[in-house]
Amino acid sequence: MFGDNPQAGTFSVRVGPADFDPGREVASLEAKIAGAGALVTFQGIVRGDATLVALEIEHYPAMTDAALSEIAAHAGARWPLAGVRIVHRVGRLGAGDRIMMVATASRHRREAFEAAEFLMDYLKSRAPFWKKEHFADGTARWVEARDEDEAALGRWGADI
Amino acid sequence: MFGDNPQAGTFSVRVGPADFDPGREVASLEAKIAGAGALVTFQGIVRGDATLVALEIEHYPAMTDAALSEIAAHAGARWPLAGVRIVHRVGRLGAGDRIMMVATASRHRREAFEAAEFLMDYLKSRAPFWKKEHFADGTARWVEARDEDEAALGRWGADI
Amino acid sequence: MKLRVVYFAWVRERIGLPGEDVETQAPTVAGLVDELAAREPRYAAAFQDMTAVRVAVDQRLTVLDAPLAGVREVAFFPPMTGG
Amino acid sequence: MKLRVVYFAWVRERIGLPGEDVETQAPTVAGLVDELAAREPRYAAAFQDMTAVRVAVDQRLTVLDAPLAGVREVAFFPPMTGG
Repeated sequence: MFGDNPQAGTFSVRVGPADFDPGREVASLEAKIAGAGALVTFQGIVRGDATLVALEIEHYPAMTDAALSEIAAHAGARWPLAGVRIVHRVGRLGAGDRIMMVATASRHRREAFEAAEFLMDYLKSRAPFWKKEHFADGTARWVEARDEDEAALGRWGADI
Repeated sequence: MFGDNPQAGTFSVRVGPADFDPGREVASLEAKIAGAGALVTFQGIVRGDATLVALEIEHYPAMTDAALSEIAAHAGARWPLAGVRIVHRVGRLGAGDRIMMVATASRHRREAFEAAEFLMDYLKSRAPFWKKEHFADGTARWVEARDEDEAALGRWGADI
Repeated sequence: MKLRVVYFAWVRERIGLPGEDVETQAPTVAGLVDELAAREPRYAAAFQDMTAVRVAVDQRLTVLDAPLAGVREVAFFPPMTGG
Repeated sequence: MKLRVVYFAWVRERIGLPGEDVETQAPTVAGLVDELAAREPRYAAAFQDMTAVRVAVDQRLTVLDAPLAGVREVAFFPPMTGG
């Protein structure tokens, strides 16, 4: 379902509880993408909400890295990318905390933008993460997948 | 041609010869966008090329800030953005140097991605910057506007 | 054959454990689901609406008719909500 | 009336200066271009293909028929190449 990544660029995936430094991630990618003129990042942040006390992220450790690497490789097979980086946190986060980021580097901006959106669309619906919201009144609720997230995959025209 | 920005978010524009730190720009925006869950950045970098010794960027100082602010305000009128940042360098740059960045913050990822692409499309063709390439053999050439950059504006459906 | 079966998110919470070894002769994932659902109400509750449950076999997303021959691990979980 | 006229990129290079004060009675930007192009070959060279030249009046992009009444600064430059 995913092709091998034919790129010589740098592709990396990291999953864990620790916070990350978006600036350091970008600087490290910049250093490895000579020739690329465009670098796009997306960063997901826990939305501030008076009633939310924590966002808990569960994952499937045996599967997560492979699923993310496969999504990155698929993007690399589709666009001429000099680099891809995916960082995703797991565990208990608070409002305003960073959740994850993706970065894509390419020669032209359109490719870098499209690849970043592709990564996000697949990561939302095809990587084994689940979010649970904990509220101030002691209740908790598993975040439900949104129909529009599943629908977003449709525009990439692949059934994976 | 552009509407006022109806957002309470933080919009800022900066133009000058100094390099910038993408991580610091993102951190500064993160600190001001409580409620936003999505942050997209685009960074333009001088493409590495064995024959290119410098990229010179000229601008129209009396117009640049106003043009960029107007483009940012237009994005803010079109998408519910918690923040927009535009940084653009001028002067003489070398291969691998940062040229510019835009950052957009919004509640949902699609809005942040679209707004960042919109900013880039307008910035390419409607902000008063001109690039000149200087080559190792002593020749120099003004970068020509690409038809596809002008065409890219069409997808936003506005004639500005 | 003996399989490792693992559960995540509300599937895990409803069944009340993160995973278990299961002895089964079911030819497909769907057959395994039927066997599990028949065990106890907590399994039946987890598997009552299979349109809300996703399946991975040996860490790859797959469908309910996927065969179990040669499989080592089956995972059940709700639609994913990463990013 | 007296206007400030400024030039950028190859328009500036062809004309050989970044800007100048111009006394004109031209009613529109197009009229001003005709007056300038008639001055000397370097102006004619800069304005020979107006499809390759963009115009701003008082720091706003506009078109060649834009009127000059009340205007303080007119800028001529090639299509922009920022980003």
